[in-house]
Amino acid sequence: MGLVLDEEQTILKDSAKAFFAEQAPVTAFRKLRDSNDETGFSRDLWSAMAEMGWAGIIIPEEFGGLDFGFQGLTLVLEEQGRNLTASPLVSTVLLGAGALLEAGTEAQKNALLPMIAAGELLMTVAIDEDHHFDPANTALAAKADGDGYVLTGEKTFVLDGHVADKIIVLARTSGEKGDRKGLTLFLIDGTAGGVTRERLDMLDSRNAARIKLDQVKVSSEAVMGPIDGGYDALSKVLDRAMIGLSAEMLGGAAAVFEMTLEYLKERRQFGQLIGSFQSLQHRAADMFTQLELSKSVVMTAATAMDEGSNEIASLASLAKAFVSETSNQVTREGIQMHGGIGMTDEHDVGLYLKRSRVAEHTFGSAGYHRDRYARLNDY
Amino acid sequence: MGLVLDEEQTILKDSAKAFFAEQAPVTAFRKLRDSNDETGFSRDLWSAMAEMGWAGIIIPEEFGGLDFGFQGLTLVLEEQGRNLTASPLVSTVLLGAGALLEAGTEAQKNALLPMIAAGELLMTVAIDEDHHFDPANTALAAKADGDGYVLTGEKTFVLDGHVADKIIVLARTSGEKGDRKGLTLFLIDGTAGGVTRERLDMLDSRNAARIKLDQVKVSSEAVMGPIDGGYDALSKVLDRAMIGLSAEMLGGAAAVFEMTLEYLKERRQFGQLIGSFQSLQHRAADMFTQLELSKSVVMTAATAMDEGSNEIASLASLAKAFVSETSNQVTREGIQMHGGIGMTDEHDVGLYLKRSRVAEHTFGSAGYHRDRYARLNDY
Amino acid sequence: MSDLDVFREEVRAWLVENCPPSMRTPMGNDEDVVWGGRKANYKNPEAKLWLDRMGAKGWTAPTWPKEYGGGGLSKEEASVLGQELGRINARPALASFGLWMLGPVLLEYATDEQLKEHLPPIVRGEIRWCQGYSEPGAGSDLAGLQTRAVLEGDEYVINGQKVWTSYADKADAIFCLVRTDTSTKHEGISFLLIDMDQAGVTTKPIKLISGNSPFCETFLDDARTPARNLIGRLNGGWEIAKKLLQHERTNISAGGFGAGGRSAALEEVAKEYLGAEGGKIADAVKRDEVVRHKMLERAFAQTLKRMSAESKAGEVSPASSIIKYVAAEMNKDRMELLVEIMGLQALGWSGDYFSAEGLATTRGMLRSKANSIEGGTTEVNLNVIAKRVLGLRDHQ
Amino acid sequence: MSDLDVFREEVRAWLVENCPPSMRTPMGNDEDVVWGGRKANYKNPEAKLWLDRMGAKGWTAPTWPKEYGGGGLSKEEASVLGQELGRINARPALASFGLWMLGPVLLEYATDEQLKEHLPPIVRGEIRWCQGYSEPGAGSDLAGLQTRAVLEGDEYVINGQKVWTSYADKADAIFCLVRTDTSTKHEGISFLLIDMDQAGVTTKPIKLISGNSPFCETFLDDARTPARNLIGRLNGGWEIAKKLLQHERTNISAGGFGAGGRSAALEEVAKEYLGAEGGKIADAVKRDEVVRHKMLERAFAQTLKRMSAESKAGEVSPASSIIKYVAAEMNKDRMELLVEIMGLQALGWSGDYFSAEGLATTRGMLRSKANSIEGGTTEVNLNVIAKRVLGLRDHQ
Repeated sequence: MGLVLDEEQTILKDSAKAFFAEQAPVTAFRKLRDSNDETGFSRDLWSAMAEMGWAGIIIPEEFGGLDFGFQGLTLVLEEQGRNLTASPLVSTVLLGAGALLEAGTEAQKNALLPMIAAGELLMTVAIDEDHHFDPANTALAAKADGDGYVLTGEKTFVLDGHVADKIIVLARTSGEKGDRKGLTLFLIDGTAGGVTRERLDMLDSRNAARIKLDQVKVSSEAVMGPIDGGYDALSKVLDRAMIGLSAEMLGGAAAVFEMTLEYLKERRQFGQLIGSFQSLQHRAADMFTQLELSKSVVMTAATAMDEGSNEIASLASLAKAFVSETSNQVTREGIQMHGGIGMTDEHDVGLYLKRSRVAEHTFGSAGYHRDRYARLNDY
Repeated sequence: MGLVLDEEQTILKDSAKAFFAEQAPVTAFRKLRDSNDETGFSRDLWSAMAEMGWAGIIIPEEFGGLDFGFQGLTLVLEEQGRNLTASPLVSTVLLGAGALLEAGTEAQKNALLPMIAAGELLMTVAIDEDHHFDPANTALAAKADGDGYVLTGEKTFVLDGHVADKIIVLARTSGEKGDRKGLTLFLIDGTAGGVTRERLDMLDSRNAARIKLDQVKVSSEAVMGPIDGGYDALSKVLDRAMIGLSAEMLGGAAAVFEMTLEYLKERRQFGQLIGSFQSLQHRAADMFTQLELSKSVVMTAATAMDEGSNEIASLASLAKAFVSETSNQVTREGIQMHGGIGMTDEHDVGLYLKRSRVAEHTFGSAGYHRDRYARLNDY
Repeated sequence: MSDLDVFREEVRAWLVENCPPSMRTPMGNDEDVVWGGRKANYKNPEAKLWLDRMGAKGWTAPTWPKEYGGGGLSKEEASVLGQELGRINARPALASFGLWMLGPVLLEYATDEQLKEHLPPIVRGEIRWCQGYSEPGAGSDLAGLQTRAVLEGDEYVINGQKVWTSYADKADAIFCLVRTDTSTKHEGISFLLIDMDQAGVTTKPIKLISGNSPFCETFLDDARTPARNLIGRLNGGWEIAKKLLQHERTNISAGGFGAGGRSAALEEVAKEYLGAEGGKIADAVKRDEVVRHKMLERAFAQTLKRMSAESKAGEVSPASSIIKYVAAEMNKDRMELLVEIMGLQALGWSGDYFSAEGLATTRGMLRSKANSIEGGTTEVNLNVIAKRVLGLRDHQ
Repeated sequence: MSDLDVFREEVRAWLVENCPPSMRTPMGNDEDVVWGGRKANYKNPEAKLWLDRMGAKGWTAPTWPKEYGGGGLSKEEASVLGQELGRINARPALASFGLWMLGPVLLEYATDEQLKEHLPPIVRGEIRWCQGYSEPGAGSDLAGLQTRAVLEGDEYVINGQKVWTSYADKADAIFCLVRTDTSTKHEGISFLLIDMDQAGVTTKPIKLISGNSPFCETFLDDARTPARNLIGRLNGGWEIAKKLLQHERTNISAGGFGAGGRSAALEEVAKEYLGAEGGKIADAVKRDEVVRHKMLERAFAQTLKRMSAESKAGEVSPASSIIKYVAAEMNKDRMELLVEIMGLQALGWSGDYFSAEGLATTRGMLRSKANSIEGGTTEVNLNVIAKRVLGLRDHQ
């Protein structure tokens, strides 16, 4: 397949649509937000999602997964985005399982992948140290100590970082902040000695944490992938995350567009449906066009991932940059076309705008990805 | 004054409007273009403009000028732009007289300014050597030779360069291409030995020339302004040129907007005036808004020039960048809103688009001026 | 010495004497703004003192006639007063929709009796007014309003609902557009003043996406007001409304929009959050966006100045739509650009981790989305420019 | 070996034998395009040979039925043929509005007799067709056309004027929308085929701002055509017209637009004209614009692929408006960006000083302005998307 869903994928998409609409619609997220719940998502819901097979959707069958393919995961993420559902799908599956598949030792895979697939283990990767995404800007130090390492430093904007059972930490084993060489991935326990975690209260009310590591000791078995070669290993994990998050953003943008289109068809001003005003029609047509283009870039990137294309990195940056711009446009227009009602906390469109702004900056903004795309293509 | 015209200025503007409409409307420029006239403008018209006092409008009375002020010149330029009139106003007055006023010796001023004011002398400044404007990128060499200099190199895009009686050449007396230091201005005869000139056939059918200097000998009296300090002297001349050209572009953009607005009010499609379609209304309203803003930046910059403000450089770049973007937008929309008829050579809107593209790149594009503005303001 | 110079000396001397020290310091936040009114709560007693002194001179409304409590100053004198207040960085003694919106309209349409009743309390900050325009069913289509006012004896009885009434929960009275004739649209609207201290008027704050609640829903259930509180002609309210909207557009735009991050210069924020190389913002692409914005801001400021120089004193024109359109879109873009520049620091909702500047940017970005909706949407402003300025017509 | 593989072997062998060497080289310029027709002038005799051979096989129209001169291939076989032609970089044997536009419409609406008459000459490139749609008074409002056709005996007599007829001065025949009923708008239009080799048809090239004249005005003064050249139902032409417009939009967009600079990659041009530092385009701001454009081009190509995968074979849909809209605006932006990048080199009109690439960019930029006008304006395409795809309605 690829650009058109096959039968299995269509069934998956339909069941995801039904699942989220029933069990995790926007009202559920709103309730979660208003409850100021520290966990930041529903563990029951996550169990249900795992039962659907989604926690293990990209995990090979030998590790207890569904091995359905990456495209399948993007379909679930799109529906999740459409409903603003808070879940550890990005942190645990895209990042955690992704990193294990990409760089995990057999022992690590055997131990953790089945638990992820069963919905029993929450994972994440800790990358950012600054207010802009750039993995090379890692300073958190991992010093060799006997046959292990001691990690000291601080990470921020770690998705689900305060609840993750295992955290993969990008640390500097050599070189200096800014170097792509000299980075290594370490797998640590979320509750290891020396780890302090603090949930950040983000604009989108989703989970992100600040994590301090103070002399955290790990054995050499905690190393994932090549020593000093963590940047490249992580890049492949991040490609997956960028595409997956783009799918989530696409779902959110599509939802905003649909609710806006509905509003254009029911709201009257000056004795006319506002959707009959040509300037709004043209802007709606342009939004739809951008969404169609966005859909193509997400599907193409997801397919390339499943096919092991050597263009994945480019396609991932294309997807993240393009969908970010579309999401920004659609959420902006969504508010404007709703007028005053869209400005109220009571209306959902604002929730989507908030999620969009945070997602745009997660794993690199549109500007970051345009630069990356050009670099990858030698200009 | 400043942001509102005083009585004298209003009279000047009205007489310029009447003059160009009668003596040099677009049809005159079209005829000139179609005749493939090598001179590229009408000498009779230039004499008439000189009689109106415009050749000497910024020249002090002691040198035979009108000393009306720079704002007055921008009003004439705006009307010239409105009618696409080809004249040496930019080359001879903005650049030539501007450079003499800024950096000329008393002898040079005494000799040349009265001739300019009388419309008897054509001048220009030769700056560009490359396809992008950047005076620092000057390589044309001026080597000391006895008590004079020998100039060798090539200039391009010299406005009215093939007909100018005197050419002020930006040459390198020390340093290397790219350095701002080490540049000097030299005044040479257009017909001096070793000078070869070739008119370029430009998109806008206006005058620009390629000039080769092969061992052109000049005396030390040919030097204008400080040796090695020509960049700063020229920058002040260019500020004037940028503001003046912005005024011309503003006039052109205003003309396109007006003809487009007329068309919106007379052309029918689907049984309606096309100007009654809301999407075109909104785009027209935005164009009008950008024109209003453009008018403000041009008037503010021109006023600052007359007042000797220390912000002239910033205001000049603001004007050039802002009006370029507006002109680009308005000419693009002008063609689109005219539909097929706007694509024909017979219709005037295409002539304005062509002039706009060339003017946008003359004395630096919008991008160049945004960079310059930021530099001037330390960021 | 000219009369103006004499006046300047007098003002200067008076200010030395009367402007309290704490009133010459920059305002810390929105809470330092003095709105006056019956429910006013002055944390800083000097704020009250400053208001009382300025109010007594009539200098909160410097050009209003003295007989109505104003300062009775000429335009030139008022300008001198403004300069002298600016010279000592004096805080505004009073922020007030009564001063900005209602007063100018009353001066144009009200009777002498009405002026004597209503202007002096506005000048002295004794009453806080809010504006009852929009209704749930009528947003941009203001004239579609349904709130009914019926004359019973010498009172109007009003029923209906207003929405987007700024600070209605803190106001003492509301100036309202009401329907007094249902058989026609624009010609069936009147302009009424209504005291809010009655059972028939209730308010409910609206929580915005920014988390703040500057606006309310206002419910009018058999609310009553004396018939003498009709301003202008019965069914002549639409003309007044249009004037008021122009005042509103000009005021909103000139005053700058909403909250957040206006103080720090964009380019300095960019240098701090994106780094600087050789004095330049390190990210060349963002730097270009910053320049674009700075240029637009400057062009806008120059245009405000030019339009003010061109206009007759006190006149408002369709140009207000141009101003409002640009100001709204510009501020929205500025806030989005700031978020882009600050990244994670401008994506927080609360908490110590985020800088105050970052949080203000986040909230400010959200608040700014209303700029192109409140006081006339961008779409309505573009319609006004197209039709009233450019003379384009509707489908026939 | 599957049937398709066998077919591939056959095609490959045939091509080795029959595709002349010069037809395997890249085309130099527009003059190398073979349009066929009675007036064709083959500078390169191998071009004629190549057309004759392909025409005889019916492979200029690979999927058309054999009985009408086509190749009679299945969709899969046609795809194999296309791949093999691409593999040897074969030039298209024939460019033709007959193949792209008229043929598909005839196959849907014409009688067997009409198909037998008209399709074979198209396949063999013996006739060159042009399209008579737009009229001076009716641009986007195509259905407002006024050209009248009146039946006299067994002939239609046509009077009126068409405009924007591509290459009408080089065409042999024109397929035309004409008015056969003046009492109604859309339902009074018919689709007629008219031979242009008659006194009643004259053409006049239109000079464009780019200096080229790809379009003509076409005057019909008592032009005549046999009644059997009516395609489809009398007064049923509007349905055909809409189909044709979709074909046109898809063809225009998929084929890329106009002339100029398409060959060189944008990023390479940028490196050359703006300089490169460490392999990057030296101007970071322009580099960002280049990436934006490259990303859009790629997203567009992926979308074409996706839509083609989604659609039933040969079907055209309102999606053609999306494609046309994006393709047109994208190409215009590309050309403006190229001019920005090349600066002075792309501001020349003629002469040795300017590179061929530069001059092609200048002309191409000018030509590109028509992209959002020809074959349905951007405004009309946005209308179609809003109404037919999104279901938004007109004012009621």
